[in-house]
Amino acid sequence: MTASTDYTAQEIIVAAGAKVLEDNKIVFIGTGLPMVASLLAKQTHAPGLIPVFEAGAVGPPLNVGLPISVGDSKTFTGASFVGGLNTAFELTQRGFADFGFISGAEVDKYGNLNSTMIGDFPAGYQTPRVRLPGSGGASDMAASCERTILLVPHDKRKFTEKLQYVTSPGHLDGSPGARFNAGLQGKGPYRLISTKGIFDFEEESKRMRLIHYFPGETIESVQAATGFELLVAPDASEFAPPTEEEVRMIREDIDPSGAFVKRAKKKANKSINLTVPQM
Amino acid sequence: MTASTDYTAQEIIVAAGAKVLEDNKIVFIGTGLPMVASLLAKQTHAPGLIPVFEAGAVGPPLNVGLPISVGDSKTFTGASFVGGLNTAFELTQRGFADFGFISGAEVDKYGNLNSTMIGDFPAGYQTPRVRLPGSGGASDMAASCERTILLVPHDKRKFTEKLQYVTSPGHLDGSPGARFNAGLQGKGPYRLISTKGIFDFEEESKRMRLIHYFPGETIESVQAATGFELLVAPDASEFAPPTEEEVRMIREDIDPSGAFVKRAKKKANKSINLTVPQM
Amino acid sequence: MENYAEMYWTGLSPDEARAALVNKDKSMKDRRMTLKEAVSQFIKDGDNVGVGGFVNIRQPIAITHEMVRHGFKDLTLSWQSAGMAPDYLAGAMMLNPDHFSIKRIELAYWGHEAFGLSPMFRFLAERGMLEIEDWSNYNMSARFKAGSMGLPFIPTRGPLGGDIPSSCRTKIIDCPFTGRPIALLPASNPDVAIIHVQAADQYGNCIIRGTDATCAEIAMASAHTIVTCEQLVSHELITQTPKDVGIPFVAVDAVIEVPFGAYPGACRRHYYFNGDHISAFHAGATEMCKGGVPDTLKTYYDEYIYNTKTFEDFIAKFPVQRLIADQKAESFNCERLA
Amino acid sequence: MENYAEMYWTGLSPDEARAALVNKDKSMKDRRMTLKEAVSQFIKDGDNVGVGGFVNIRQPIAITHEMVRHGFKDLTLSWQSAGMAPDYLAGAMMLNPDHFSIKRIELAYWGHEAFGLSPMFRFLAERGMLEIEDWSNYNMSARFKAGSMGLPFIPTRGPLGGDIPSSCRTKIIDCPFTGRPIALLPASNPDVAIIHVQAADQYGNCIIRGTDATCAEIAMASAHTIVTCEQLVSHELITQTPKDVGIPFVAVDAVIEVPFGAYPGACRRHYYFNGDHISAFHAGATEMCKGGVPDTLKTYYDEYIYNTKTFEDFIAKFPVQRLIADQKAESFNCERLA
Repeated sequence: MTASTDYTAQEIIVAAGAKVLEDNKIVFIGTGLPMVASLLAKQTHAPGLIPVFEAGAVGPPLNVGLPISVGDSKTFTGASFVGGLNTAFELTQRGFADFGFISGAEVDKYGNLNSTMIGDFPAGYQTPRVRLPGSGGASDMAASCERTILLVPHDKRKFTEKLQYVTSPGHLDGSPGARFNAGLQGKGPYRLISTKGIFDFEEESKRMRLIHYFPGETIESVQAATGFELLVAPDASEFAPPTEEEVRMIREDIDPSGAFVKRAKKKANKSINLTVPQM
Repeated sequence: MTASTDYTAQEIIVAAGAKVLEDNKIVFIGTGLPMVASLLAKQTHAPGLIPVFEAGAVGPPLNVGLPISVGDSKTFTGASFVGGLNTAFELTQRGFADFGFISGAEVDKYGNLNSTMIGDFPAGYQTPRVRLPGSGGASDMAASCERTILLVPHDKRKFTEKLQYVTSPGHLDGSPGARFNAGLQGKGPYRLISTKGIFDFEEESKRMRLIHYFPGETIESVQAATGFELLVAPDASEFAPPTEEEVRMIREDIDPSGAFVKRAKKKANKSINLTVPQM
Repeated sequence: MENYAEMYWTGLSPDEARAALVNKDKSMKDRRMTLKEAVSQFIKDGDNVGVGGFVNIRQPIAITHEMVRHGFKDLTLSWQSAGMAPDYLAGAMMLNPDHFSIKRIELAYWGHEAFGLSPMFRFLAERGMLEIEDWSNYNMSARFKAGSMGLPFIPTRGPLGGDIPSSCRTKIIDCPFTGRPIALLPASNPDVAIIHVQAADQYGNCIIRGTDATCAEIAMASAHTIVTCEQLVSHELITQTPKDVGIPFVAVDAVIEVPFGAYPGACRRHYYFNGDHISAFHAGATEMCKGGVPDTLKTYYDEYIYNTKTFEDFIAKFPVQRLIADQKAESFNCERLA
Repeated sequence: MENYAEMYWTGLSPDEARAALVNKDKSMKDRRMTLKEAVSQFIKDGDNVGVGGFVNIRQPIAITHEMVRHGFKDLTLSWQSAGMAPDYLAGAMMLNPDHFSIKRIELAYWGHEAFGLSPMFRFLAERGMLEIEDWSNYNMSARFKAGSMGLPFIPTRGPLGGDIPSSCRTKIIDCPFTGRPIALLPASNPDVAIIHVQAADQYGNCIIRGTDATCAEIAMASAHTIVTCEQLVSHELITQTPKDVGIPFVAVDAVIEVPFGAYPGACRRHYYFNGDHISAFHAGATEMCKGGVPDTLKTYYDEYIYNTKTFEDFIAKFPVQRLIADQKAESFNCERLA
């Protein structure tokens, strides 16, 4: 279990995402790095992890390789159940998904996500400065999975006090019972993984709280890159880097073509744009 | 095409029901004699008739014999589509069923049907004098098929001014737009076939109107057996008895075991209870 | 629109149904057990039991026999159209309501189509021994569907215009988009679903042939699901054709292989109806309906249910020729090479 | 609850959608025709077009090429998540809005997952050239489902709590049964559905492999449906396994056999993605996004669409080795004997 000294920002995110997942639980997997992280979890500590994809696959073994789309043929081979989008979201709305694993372009301190538009909402809705792909299934997973795991690239403008558009509801305004009162199901954001660390949401205030910073970061450097005041867990600690074996598995076994985990000679946090391949 | 002189009341009903059905139309078939009539139509003038059954079969050729249940294996063999109850009723609600073919124990002059209870409703709802099987899919067909064909055994108490319970809505109170205003779809009752004749529903008043009386009946005898005032079409006429070939087909080809069309030596209108096998 | 405070739920409320699933072990684990274990572990007095199948097709007959042997009090039974499954439970109540009792039924139809009315239903209903809530086939199917979707209600056109809305918990509103009336049906989330299918693997993935009826919806809506199957097959075989899976393992709690588990009803690809036995079973209840004594019905229950320990014993009481004839009749309906 | 008078429908209103089906020939007739006939017969300017598939899986690419050649004005496009199908239509609009124009889109996602953003979407959206109505995948799927069920709306939890309800026609009500908020989504009933499937018979019975996406719902909701299929097969073959039929003939108006009809996207059992071609197609639009000239995009359209008469000609432009490689890649995903 030698710690790797040669991993990329995407690779530590994948390793962190995998560790958050629990064996024998059902995870509704969004597109992009969540697929890579789920496969890593399944091939390490969580062989009984049950993937669900929004295009309709339930429980595939994922033994024909990493899907590059959540509707990919690779998600259907060997699955226990194959339907369409309505069946996948209906079973999630019913309560079958223990985790939802999604990403966004922008996040606020309550774990609400934006993946719709950069610009002025509502006035500039029809003429966004940057038009993102839109919710896809993310807002549905956020509304109905029991707990959600969020992936957001860390950047002061993207970890923001006020979102330009709330695509996927998190803890809303953080008030007690906010999700229940809004008609949502599930406990909401459980963990957030960024390019700088891992966060939970403090029980009372529902505010984002740093629990692990990645190697090379400090509590201060993470706060400095965050556009709102972060809470910090009393026992916040450095996250162990991925092991050499984990990095090898990601590069050789799971994503050998670099569909989602880009090949890089060195760590290069800043140039990674997580929003492109995600839904 | 020799007219039969040896047919039962059920057999003329079946022949009449078949004649009402049109080729190349979709008919949602309730249990009992509607199944026999639809098969006779399909084997005579309406080979392109498309049966739908509430248990989920769409378009079966019915070439392995008469189903004795609307969920019967015989309805699925060779079908174009096989689902469950929700899919069958959803496509009916959408507008795919040109005809619904149902039966009831009691009818009023607007073609509303009762197949739920004989007794005092609502006071005696939980202690009916006679408890019938209940709606089954009849009320859904009545609510959503484009036109309905009704089968009711003719009896003064069963052709009644006021139903004890309205299971399946017909023309409601007959007022203009009554069905539309109640949220229902389709044009409602189109034909009623009884043990005494065939009726339509007059365009303006939506009241039951005699168009054909069966051999052996007269306008007067039908009215005398009816508990409300019947309208009579200006050209009301005697219905031609089934042909010998039709009777042979019913007895030998379609229902050889007498699952729904009981064997009788002679005509015996009075003893036939159509309500037993129907839904 | 009426006040929601008037509402009551049978089985689980939508929020309770959600909580039940969240707290459930949904892992891919071996769910095989005996029928006796399943019935005693997952059904309890007062439960709302969702009954699978349709009329006498693929009804969970073996499960109802075991329920009768076990004895339950104050059950609510929910289904769309049913025949022999509730008949077996109701007949037990007719003989000894202290051992077995049904408090309430939510249904569209209780009868037998070509095989006649249900004398059990008539007996209990006409004596006021049951709370009845009438719906239609689509209504009950849609209520299970709403439950399986995690929704508190679903809209339909079905119950509009007649007396069904006056005898059930439907609420009719003006559609906020069109202004026309539309019915909202409250979800049904039974405590337990009882389902018979053609094939299942050990995890609970089920293959259904012929009508799906409302089995997937009932299983997904319920807090627990007991499945009997004609054939227990390997997971590898099932996942060769995952689109054939009608109910996924996540919705299932117990899997039991019970050949002829829907007999004397029919099961596509396996056997056609045994109408003679249906009639024989009804004879005793018909006598009681007409004011007669329970002796005939009691004899039936003693011979076919109480004095048999398992459903295999029940099936063994039929002449082999009859079982083979009913299998042959079905193989005519869907001819295929073995 | 808001006033329903504020409501507007794109495509058909629920009552219009009902009337369209009632008046349609739903008989079991031969529905084969050419793609050109189907597009000119069933699509017209101003229509709401429901787009099948999911992202780049089983998208109706051949149909969109024919639509581009034909030219349409002021279309509304509706889908859940899409990639290349709307890209082809949008690219035509970028080059010549007098020949082809999209007025409005109702969607959850327009992009390409691993293959990046849609430069066509960015171009049109950021210049305000489209009316946009954002929903989620479940929202759009449920809207088609409501349309396919003949309902004016369907409840979901999906859009609650965020800004989606402020940018679309959702109405949030207090559930009349539980008192908690619930969203009501208006049905979507497109004028025409464009769908690609693995196999169909001449009547329009369709077999779909892998994800059903929302194709059945879109087809059943729409007034007309154009289906392209990889394989046109006999009715006898289809009805040997009727449970494989995902869309019944009653919902279909035109059937056209078009091998590779979803290419360069993927189609289960037939071919995997050609990501290189997706990128090559995007290059010209990306240039225009950055303020460049339309030359590269125009060259693509001329070569691959306008100068080809049929989709067969488009496919013939790919190196055979590449087509075979993409077939082989897919055969690895779902290995089976030929």
